[in-house]
Amino acid sequence: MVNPSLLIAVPLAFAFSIPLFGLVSKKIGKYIPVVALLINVGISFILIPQILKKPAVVSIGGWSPPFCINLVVGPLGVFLVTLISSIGLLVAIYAISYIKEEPTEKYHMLFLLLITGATGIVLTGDIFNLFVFFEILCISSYALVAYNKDKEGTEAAMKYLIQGSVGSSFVLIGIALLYGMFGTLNMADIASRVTSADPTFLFISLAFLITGFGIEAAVFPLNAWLPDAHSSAPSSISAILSGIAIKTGVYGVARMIYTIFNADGILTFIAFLGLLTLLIGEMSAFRQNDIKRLLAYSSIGQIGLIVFALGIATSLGVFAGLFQIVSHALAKALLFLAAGYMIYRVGSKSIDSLSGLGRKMPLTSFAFTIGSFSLIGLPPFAGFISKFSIVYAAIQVKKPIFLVFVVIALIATVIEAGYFFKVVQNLYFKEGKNVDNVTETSGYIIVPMIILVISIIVIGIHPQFITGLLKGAAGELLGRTGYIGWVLGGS
Amino acid sequence: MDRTSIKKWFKAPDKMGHKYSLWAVYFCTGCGIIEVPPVITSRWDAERFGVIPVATPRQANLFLITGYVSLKTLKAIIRTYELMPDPKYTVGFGSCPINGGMYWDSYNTIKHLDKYIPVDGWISGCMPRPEAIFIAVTHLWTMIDKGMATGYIKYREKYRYYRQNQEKLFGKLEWPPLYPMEDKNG
Amino acid sequence: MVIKAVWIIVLPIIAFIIGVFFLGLSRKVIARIHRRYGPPIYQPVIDLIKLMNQKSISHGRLFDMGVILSLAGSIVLVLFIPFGGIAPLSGSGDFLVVLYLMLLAPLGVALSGGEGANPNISIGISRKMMLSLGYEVPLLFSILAVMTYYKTTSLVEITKAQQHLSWGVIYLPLPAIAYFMILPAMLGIRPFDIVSAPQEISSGPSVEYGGRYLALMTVEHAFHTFIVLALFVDLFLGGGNPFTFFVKMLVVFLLGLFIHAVFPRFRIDQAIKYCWKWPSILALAGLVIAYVVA
Amino acid sequence: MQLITILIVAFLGAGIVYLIGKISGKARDILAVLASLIVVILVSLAYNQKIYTSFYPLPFLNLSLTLRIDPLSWFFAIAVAGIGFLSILFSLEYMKHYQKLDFYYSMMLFVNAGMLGVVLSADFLSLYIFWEIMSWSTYLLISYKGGKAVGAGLKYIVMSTVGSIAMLFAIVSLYTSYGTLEFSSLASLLQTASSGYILFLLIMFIIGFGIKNAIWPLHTWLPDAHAEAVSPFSAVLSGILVRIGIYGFVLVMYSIVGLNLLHKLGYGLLNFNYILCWIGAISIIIGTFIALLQDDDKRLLAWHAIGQGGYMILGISFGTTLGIAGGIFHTLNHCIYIALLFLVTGAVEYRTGGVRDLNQLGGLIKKMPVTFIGGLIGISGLIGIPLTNGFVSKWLIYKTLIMEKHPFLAFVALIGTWGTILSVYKFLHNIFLGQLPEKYKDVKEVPWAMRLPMIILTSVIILFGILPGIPLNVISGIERSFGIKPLSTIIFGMPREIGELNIINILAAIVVAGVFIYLIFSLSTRSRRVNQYDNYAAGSFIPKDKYQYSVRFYDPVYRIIGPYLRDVVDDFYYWLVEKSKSFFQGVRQIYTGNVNTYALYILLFLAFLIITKIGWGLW
Amino acid sequence: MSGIYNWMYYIASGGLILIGLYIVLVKTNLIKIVIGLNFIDTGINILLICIGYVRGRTAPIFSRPGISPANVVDPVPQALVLTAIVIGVAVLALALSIVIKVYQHNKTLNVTKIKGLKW
Repeated sequence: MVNPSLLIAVPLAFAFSIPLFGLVSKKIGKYIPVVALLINVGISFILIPQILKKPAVVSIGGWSPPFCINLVVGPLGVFLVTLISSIGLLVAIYAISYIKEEPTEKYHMLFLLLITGATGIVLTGDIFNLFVFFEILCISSYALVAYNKDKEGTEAAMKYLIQGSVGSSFVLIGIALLYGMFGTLNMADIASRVTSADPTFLFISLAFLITGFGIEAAVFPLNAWLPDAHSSAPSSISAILSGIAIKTGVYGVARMIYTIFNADGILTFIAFLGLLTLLIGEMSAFRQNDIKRLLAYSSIGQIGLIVFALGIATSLGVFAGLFQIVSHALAKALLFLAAGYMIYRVGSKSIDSLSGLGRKMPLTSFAFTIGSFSLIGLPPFAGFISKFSIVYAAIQVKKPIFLVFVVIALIATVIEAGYFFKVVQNLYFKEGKNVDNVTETSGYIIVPMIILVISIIVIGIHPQFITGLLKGAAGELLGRTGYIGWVLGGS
Repeated sequence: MDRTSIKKWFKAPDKMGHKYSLWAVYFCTGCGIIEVPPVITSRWDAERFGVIPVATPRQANLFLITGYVSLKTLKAIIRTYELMPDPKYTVGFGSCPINGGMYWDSYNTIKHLDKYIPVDGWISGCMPRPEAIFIAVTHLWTMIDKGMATGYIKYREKYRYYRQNQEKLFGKLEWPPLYPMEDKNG
Repeated sequence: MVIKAVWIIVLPIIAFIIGVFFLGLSRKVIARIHRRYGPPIYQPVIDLIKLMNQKSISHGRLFDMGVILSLAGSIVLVLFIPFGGIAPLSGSGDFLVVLYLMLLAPLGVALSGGEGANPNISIGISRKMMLSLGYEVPLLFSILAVMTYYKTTSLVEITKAQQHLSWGVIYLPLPAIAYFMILPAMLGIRPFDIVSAPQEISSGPSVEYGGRYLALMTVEHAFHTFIVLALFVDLFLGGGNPFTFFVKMLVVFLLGLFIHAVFPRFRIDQAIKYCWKWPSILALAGLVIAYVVA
Repeated sequence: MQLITILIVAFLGAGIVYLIGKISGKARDILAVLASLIVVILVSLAYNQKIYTSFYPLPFLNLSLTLRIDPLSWFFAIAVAGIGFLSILFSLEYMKHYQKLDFYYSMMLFVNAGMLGVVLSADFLSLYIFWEIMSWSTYLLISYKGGKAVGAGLKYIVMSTVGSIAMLFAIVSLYTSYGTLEFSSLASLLQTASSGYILFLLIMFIIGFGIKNAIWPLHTWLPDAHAEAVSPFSAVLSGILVRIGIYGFVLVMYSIVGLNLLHKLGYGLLNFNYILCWIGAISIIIGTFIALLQDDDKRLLAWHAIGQGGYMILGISFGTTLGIAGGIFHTLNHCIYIALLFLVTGAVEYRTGGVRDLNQLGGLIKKMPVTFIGGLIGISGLIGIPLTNGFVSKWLIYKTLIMEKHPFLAFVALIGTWGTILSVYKFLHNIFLGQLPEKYKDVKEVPWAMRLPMIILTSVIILFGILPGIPLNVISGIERSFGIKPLSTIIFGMPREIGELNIINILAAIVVAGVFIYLIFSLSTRSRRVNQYDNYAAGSFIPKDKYQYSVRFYDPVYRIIGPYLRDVVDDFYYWLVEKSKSFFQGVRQIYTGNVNTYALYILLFLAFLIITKIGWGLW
Repeated sequence: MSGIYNWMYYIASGGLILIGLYIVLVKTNLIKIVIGLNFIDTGINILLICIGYVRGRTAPIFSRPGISPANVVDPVPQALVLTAIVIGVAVLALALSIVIKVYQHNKTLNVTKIKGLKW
């Protein structure tokens, strides 16, 4: 069995080796993330079948939990790691020729650090360690948002940083409160003793944690950084932020609520929050004329849908939410990658200026179309399965309030359909104004997009590829006793 | 009135039909038309002779040229005459179509209508009384019976002559010739 | 079977005779109302013979075919409408078929006139269409009232139900009145002769017709008169044997003619408004009553 | 296996055509025609078979996708395949001057495949999947021409999305309640359901199918979409794609819910069927009378598509033998004649350089006789002139309405027909009759590839008009499969017990009368052939290009009823969209751009959580 | 008295956090906001420390004689604080560098005027 800690160690090690390789040759740097993530993808794919059979708990330093920092590689962890490293790999390939602004090795280093952070978040079993990885993710993403050093980027990074710092401070306060109550930092340990604590204090700690992770997860009132950061970052980073970073926030929220606190009472509120996020995201996206900002708001909406599905809290609901994570990660990464290169070729972010690109950049436009169709939830793409499952899960709980919720969610889908279809029409059916000497992309740009398109279609047509894994992951989130059992042994 | 004679009907139904069903195109060329309304309404009732006014030349076979013919009207007259189905009969009404009448020296009226279209009969006077129209109709019956009302045949055969006269007056006409221009009888 | 075959041949001839008779009669009657002497009653026959012998013009194949279709439609229609209880083809189609077959005649004229390529024709046909839209509203109401009342769509059945003086007009007076009010419009006589309106649009659809075309159109008009009157008699006046049937038709026709003789012409929008107002209200009331009663 | 083959051929055809198109245009054309032809053959081979296959399991939902063929699905499948084939054939020449043909042909085949999937699927999930595939490929095809078509496509897809979410909602609720989505098992399971639930299901499905079928008040996408799509696709769109909605209605109402349950819904005049009838009736009135006001030929036909949809609803919603037969038969007939009419407008566009304005055309009969005959027969079918197919189906519908004692509905249906006559005559007159403008002097008849589909459709209209027994036989099979008393048919009309209709006698009478009149006609004096300029113009020679009456053809009627004929629903939707847009604009003001505010949001959220906990103990 | 004495560090840390939050919420100068963030950080660090601190006990260095597990303070929070300080410094450095860039682009540090990205 491969040691899962390699998943964190490899990108970390490669990240810091980039400047060293830079001494040898300037050109090597951009290939390093690809190599690192290839290794990661390989490891995670090897791990999947093993983990599904038996979850692994890796203790650092040889002590047994709860007395050490440990990695818990359950189905959820391995699923998210696979997702993170796959999306990361594709974006890394894309970035090989997309990132031109010097100093590129810093970009690649930060990028790998971001991946490290994300991987660490989903794998760690220690709550403070979670915070540390969270900070790694956040700091590298602040820096990456400002990577282009232009007016918008720095402004967005500044705002992102302020909100993010407040958020991580809240996380830390929550952790401090937890530690004060239980005297341990191991999540399984906390979870096993959570009933012994004063519920009010417990809830205050949960509130701080939800708020803190909620900022990264971009739940409604906490998501003001997202449109700015996503729209101003380099497109590869937007793809990563949208595809991975906010998912880790969602993971944090879910882990806190389901596993640690077992806070059933708040789930309906969380679902409502998700719904609100969905609505506000889609409404705000509707009037956008900036393609990346539109995609960013759409991300908010989709995150709302994920949170909504997780809030349903049945095994099917969580399954649907996780499926939505996959389909959204694939589709949104694809959309940002495609849009990024279109913007690069055209030189403008406004939707109107993308008119007529269907003729000039057929593959990119096609990729964009598939991505948006999948997001809207049209068969036979991946988004359809997740949307169907979410609706099914929401109706299946047979609570009247969820019926109302699902109707509103479906209406939000119509709004989403409205603006995405408009963009697709813009690409294909409108006369372009100054797109005469625009040419199709090639090489490293097009490969990840093609892979994403194929995987969207394949998952849409044959969802069984991932349903097993997702079922296991959903089981892990809902079955907290199982989780405690893996980590602490016995019980 | 041999309208009820069955024998004649069997012998020459077409001739009888043309005789007793004279439909006049309701075309007002000049002052003479003022005599037509009394003719077709209750006072004189032309319908008892089978004469009724129709609105379009396509349905008519009797053409009353009522009064002076100015150049502009002549053009319309020619056009209308050419639209009428064969057999068709023309009657000049009043002295103006015959010789110009009181407009004999006008620069803008024609003096001899029969130079431009064939005319089967004339009613003289200025104005002729409505009764004169009935006399004309009965005369026309006789002429049709005897095969003398052949204006439409003449127009076909001497089309070149008529057309030349028309074009002398108007220059080139807008419409193509109705019949072939070569003269059959030289 | 043989009798039926004989009737199939004889009935159109009867209809033709009656129709042409009505045409001549109308000219004579109107003349007498105008205090004129009027033409002989067989004047339409003379006109027909003349028209057949005129060398008319044709605008094309459709110009010919439309006229033929129009007349053929009318002749076929005669076979579906019981004349004194005789309707040789009534087993092949009911009242709904009759309603639709009534479209063939105007359609033929419209097609043929369309190829005539004259705006007067187009205006005439457009008026015809609008007028028929106008009078169809009360007509359909009253027809539906009859069908609802007698619970059948078969004309023969409707006529049969009215034997022994239990005429439709007694049970359904309002639809009958409404039908009579729009009768002039259906016959195309004043005050509804907007379609042909010789003074305005040079007799409308027939502006390019001369000779044999006009002859066929005249015959068609004769048939049409017959059909409209026969329908009225069948629906409201209880049919009867051929003779009484003819008498009833004559009475209805004369009543219509009196209106024709003294009235001026409506403008088209006035005509539509008229049709949609009083006859429609009456017929609708009749329909409601029939719906409730039946 | 056979059904899977059909779908595989259909979908693969679409894909391969696109790829081949990159290599050679000619091969692509041939392949497209071939693929659609193979589908036609495969579908027709499935005649009178009963197949039920499960082709794709979805274990994580405990579902499997299934296909079936029964009389209903075969009936619609053959219509889909046939119309698809003919319009692709028509496209060969028509589309020559367009760009992006690979995309076009591929999408045409894709739409066809989607429709086939819809009609062949045996469970709601696969129906929904194919339905959505059909919807988005339609959207791409509607927008294909660019320009105004973009707006039309957007309108279509947004409304269609609304419809599909309604449908999705119903499907998922069905699945939640019964754990299966197969039609056959649902049909038996639903018999015990409460009528409130059935009503909810039906309303949801009616929204879903009704938007596609463009019943009032869900019709507003249709005129734009039909008018702006390319003509061969308009034929598919209006002919069959829209009518898949009718398939859905019939399926849900009779195949699944069943007649017994339907009659239990509502009391007296507030009966479900009766309300549906009135919706159909309003569609008829709105559709046919707004068509009067149109000056764009395709828009005119589009409004008729709405109106004729009303007839179908009127027919099927009664649930009597005659009514269902009439409704389904009218669906088929409509699909044939409206496809023909759209092809005709396509042919006219092709030769006149894309002119759709009825006021600029005229007199084309002299130049395009075949197209004219197509148009003539097409509008005859649309009106329902005897001897064309539309007559028989309309006859059935009227007969039902009168026999079921609904004279008011019958009145609406009949007056709708008269409105139809007005507008379609305008269509025919303004395109083909009247004076030929000088600029079209050199117009020629369309090439054979375009003539052939029109000829085929024309002859089918006549064939079904004279021998309605052929399709009615299939339809009575459909009724048998619903468990309704099947319609007894004879080949050329109706048996005596249903009503008096014998087309062959009418035909014989008309032919005999026509021949007789023709003899008389040719015995009388021959006429002289003249050209269009030899015409009565009150004595003057007619002015060229100015002697045509077409603008505001029915002006007096416009003046009377025009003010009432506004598409109020469309206005309402636009108002709604405008209001929502400004609302959305307001909503996104919360992202003020000021980082203090954002921090405040965060703090407020935290405070909200804590205060609700401590204050009310909410969680 | 001793109650307040016991809670003094908590109050101090809470006060620091609240002051920091106040700054972040109200102040418009970017540098001040960054300082406010640091206040929060510091406050949290103090909070962590006082959670682990037990009055009267000594540091857990077992190599020194006379130290038993019963009378040492919890060492974990101190380790945590060290990490947190490192993170705080990193964030501070990044924040300041970004602030410099923002100033270069906008020529102002007033956040109410830096609203290039909104809606």
